[in-house]
Formats: sequence, C-alpha cells, structure tokens
Amino acid sequence: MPEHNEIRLEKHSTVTVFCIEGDVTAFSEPFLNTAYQKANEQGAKKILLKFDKDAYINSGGIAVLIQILAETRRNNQDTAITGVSDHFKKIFHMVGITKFAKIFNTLEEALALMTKES
Amino acid sequence: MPEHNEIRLEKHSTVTVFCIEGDVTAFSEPFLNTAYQKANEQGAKKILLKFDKDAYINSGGIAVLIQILAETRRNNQDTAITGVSDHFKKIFHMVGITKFAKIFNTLEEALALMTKES
Amino acid sequence: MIQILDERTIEVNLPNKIGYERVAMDCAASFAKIVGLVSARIEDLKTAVSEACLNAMEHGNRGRPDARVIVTMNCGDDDFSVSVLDEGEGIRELPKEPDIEKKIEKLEAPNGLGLFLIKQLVDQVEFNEMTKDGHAVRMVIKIT
Amino acid sequence: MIQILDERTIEVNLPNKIGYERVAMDCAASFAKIVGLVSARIEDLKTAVSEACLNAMEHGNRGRPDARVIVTMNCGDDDFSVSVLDEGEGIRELPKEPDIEKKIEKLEAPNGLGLFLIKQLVDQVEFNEMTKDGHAVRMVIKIT
Ligand SMILES: Nc1ncnc2c1ncn2[C@@H]1O[C@H](COP(=O)(O)OP(=O)(O)O)[C@@H](O)[C@H]1O
Ligand SMILES: Nc1ncnc2c1ncn2[C@@H]1O[C@H](COP(=O)(O)OP(=O)(O)O)[C@@H](O)[C@H]1O
Repeated sequence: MPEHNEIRLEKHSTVTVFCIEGDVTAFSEPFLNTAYQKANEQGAKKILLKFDKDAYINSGGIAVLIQILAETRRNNQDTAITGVSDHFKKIFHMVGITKFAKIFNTLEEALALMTKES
Repeated sequence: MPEHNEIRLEKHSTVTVFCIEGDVTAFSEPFLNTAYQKANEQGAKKILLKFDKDAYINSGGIAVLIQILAETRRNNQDTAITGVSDHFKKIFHMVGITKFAKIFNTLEEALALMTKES
Repeated sequence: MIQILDERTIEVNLPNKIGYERVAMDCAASFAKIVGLVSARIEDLKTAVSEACLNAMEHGNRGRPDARVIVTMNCGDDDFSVSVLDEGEGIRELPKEPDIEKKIEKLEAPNGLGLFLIKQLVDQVEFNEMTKDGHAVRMVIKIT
Repeated sequence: MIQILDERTIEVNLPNKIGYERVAMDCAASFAKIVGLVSARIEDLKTAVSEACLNAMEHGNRGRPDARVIVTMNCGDDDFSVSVLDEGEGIRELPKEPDIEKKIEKLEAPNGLGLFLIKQLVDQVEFNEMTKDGHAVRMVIKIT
C-alpha cells in the first residue's frame, strides 16, 4: 500500500536525518509529525529531510512539508532537503520551499555543510 | 519514439556484444537483422545479446530473437544473453529460449565464461 | 465538449478515490513517452494530471465514492492535451497565488497549491469548461 | 458482460494502434501497485495485458485504425482481473503450444507466443467471452 511512510531517524554528528521512504502526500502527515516529535524529544537542532529519489510528491504532501518547515522555523532548527529529483527541486523552488530549506544534491554534501555550520 | 533500437556492436576479445538499446518488439526486426549481418561480416563466432535491464520485451520481440537464434545455430555461433530482468529470464525460460542461449546475470560473467570456452 | 475518441486519444475512467490519481498520471506519462515528449515535460505533465485529478475528486466530485473522474488524453501534431472531467459545477473562484511566507507564518493555510502548480507546469490551461457531463479542466503541453 | 464501473474498476479506452498497448500495461501496473500486488506478479500482469492488447489490435480488430480496445481492470478482495475487449468475433481455434525446437529448425513460425504467455503468467484466463460490444479476454491474478 502506498499510503504509508517508513521514516527512520538517523543521527549524523549534529544533524538528524529523516530518511523518508515512500510517497509524500496528505497521508504522510501523521508519519512526518511523529518523526518530528521524536526528533524534538532527542533535542534535534539541525534537520535534514531525505526523500526517495523516485517518490511521488503531490500538493498535499508539500502542504505537510510546509507545516513541518513552519515548526522548524519557530524552533530555530536549521532545515535542509536532499534526495529529490530535478523535477521536485523545480517544484520546491516554484512554491518557495527553498527559501526555508536548502536543497542538497547528495546526503554527503548536505552533511558536510550542515555539520560545519555552528 | 520507442519503436527504434540503437544497437552497438562491441568486440571483447573473441566475443561480439550486441548492446541493444530500447524495447524489443516486432519493430526491432530490421535493427537486429542489420546488426547480425554486420557481426557476420566481421566473422563473429561468439555472440552476446545485451539488453536494457528495463526494456519492454513482447512476444513480437521474442519471435525476432528466435529468428536470430535460428541463424546463430545454423552458423554454429555460440550465443548468450545478458541484461534481462528476472521477469524476462522467467519468460525466456518458459518459451525455451534458454535451451539455445545461456542467460548470464552480468556482462562480466558472460565475457569471463564465453572467452574461456574454445 | 463532445467525447470523440479518435486515433490519437486515450481515455481513462477512474473511481473517485484519492490515490487513484496515480493511475491517470502513469497513463499520461506512458502515452507521452510513446509520442516522444522529453522527460522533463513528462514530469511536468505527471504533476499537472495528478493535481487536476485530485481536485476533481476532492472538490468537483466532493469526495463522493460513486462519482467518476474521466481523463481524456490527446496527442496532436504540436501539442499533448489532457482533459480532466468531474461531475461538479466548476471552480467558483480562482484562488490567489499561494504566499509561502504567509504559510510559514501560519497566516495562510498550508494547502492551496494545486491550481498554482498546474498553471506553472503546463503551457496552457482552461478551467471551468462546462459540458453536459460536468466540469473539465483542460491542460496543454506543447511538443517541441 | 455488462460494464459496471464500480469503485474498484478502472477503464482504459485505447486506439487500435500497436505500441499503445504499453499505456494499458503501465496503467494496469500502476493500479496493481496501489492495491498491493507484489512486483513479480505486477510483471506477470504487465506482459499478460500487453499481449492481450496486441492480440485485440492485430487479430480482434484486424488492424483497423478506427477500432478501439477497451481494457477494464477490477481489484476485488482476492483477485485482480483485467478484461480486454475488441470488436472482433473471438478466437476461432486456440492454437497448440509453441515448440521452440521446431521454431529454431524453422519448421514452425517464430511467432504464436502471445496466448501461451498469457496462460502461463496469469492464474486464470477466459478467452472468447462474447458480449454485445465484441469479444473479451478475461485474465485473473490472485492477490495473496
Ligand atoms: N475541479 C474542481 N471543481 C471545483 N472546485 C475546484 C476544482 N479544482 C479546484 N477547485 C477550487 O479551487 C481551490 C484551489 O484548489 P487548489 O489550488 O488545487 O488547492 P486545494 O485543493 O489545496 O484547495 C479549491 O479549494 C476549490 O475551491
Ligand atoms: N483477440 C483475438 N481475436 C481473434 N483471434 C485471436 C485473438 N487473440 C488471438 N487470436 C488468434 O490466436 C492466434 C494465436 O495468438 P498468439 O498466441 O497471441 O500468437 P500470434 O499473435 O503471434 O499469432 C492468433 O494468430 C489468432 O488467430
């Protein structure tokens, strides 16, 4: 069933990586919220959202992302994105998501830069 | 347009590799025949048909393959196949293609074994 | 709009079920690939078709499980077009552009991105085509 | 066969054009994925749908460009079924199993593999369902 996400939290030095498996739609809301809550309990300061390269992301999923970004902003958490195709990079740019979360081409690049920043 | 194949011939020591790009259907007939003719002109003794892992292969394409296998058999050319998904391995087995052409999992494996055989 | 299913037209008839928009999306992608659309435009088309279907299900058909969404795809010489038909009355008022700053500040709802994306991704779009069968959104992507 | 498009049924209406069977195939795969068929069975389904559509185009509709192929997919509790409808009179005589040895010896034509593959790949198949709209092949894959 596609209306389900497996979200694993991985700690890489100061960065909490959300490994999001599956499509990102309105159905992702509880899964992303639970993961975010858990990250907060662990005191996450830097958050990297890692998507499946071939995930289907729709406007409902983007709305969920925006809600997460609203929270990370309030909580002063540095937030970035990786693992999205060129198409969704373009869409995240169109919508303005990229004003609030930098998109990195690879996990390694993201971690290298995010761990460096204080 | 999908009804078109790019077939590159590569010589790896004694083996002539047909790098077949694109779907394999009835439309592949002239492309495969031309490639086979060229290989013959080059005096090919061992032939490895390498497919796209995600090619669409249908019964029309399999019929074209059978015609090629009939020719390679007549001409005493050792013939093998690589680059097919598990699904098409199963189908080639069902149809009996595997009685006339061994399927290798990788190009390297195929070349290692085929170049060894006299 | 009269449904003429000619040699260049494929029609998909879907139940009104969120999630099934993927089938229309994959179908459009498959057709577009056959007729030679480049992959970036196929991605644009996929998102546009998916968003139009979601709107048809949610707003046009108001979630009614017995309603249908009919997606008609046509490949012309110069353009690839898709009509998404629902059983509703059309879009009452085209909403204003989403404002990400306001959404982040929670001064605006996080949703309301579908029509915006459609408008951005296709070369031409017509909302509110009313027919005897309902309301259609028609989207066109140029083949270059 | 009465065409009931219920909440678990998707219909694709295709022009009679070789190559377009891919659209029905991708559509079936997309639907099957949503309802949870495992990927090996989705591959079986894809080949079966594609072969049934090719036969509908070539034999059922005899290549007539104005004819249509209608593919109806239904997801039940225990099985996923696909009907492929053409405007022909059905399969006159089910051919015998292909014999690869004979094909290689050129004692038998290289084609004639479609029905064989369909029978091998699906759990149940019914040929020659005659309806007022034409002839249908109905294929069933069990969901386990
Ligand atoms: N097919 C439709 N039928 C009726 N109204 C629609 C349709 N599509 C869109 N709308 C209206 O336009 C609004 C904006 O749609 P959209 O931009 O996709 O955002 P959202 O679906 O998140 O509200 C919807 O809330 C709805 O009022
Ligand atoms: N939809 C159909 N309508 C009429 N005849 C059919 C249909 N499908 C198959 N047949 C008949 O069955 C034969 C075998 O079909 P198939 O095994 O797919 O091989 P091929 O298409 O290569 O002949 C066809 O040649 C045709 O005579």
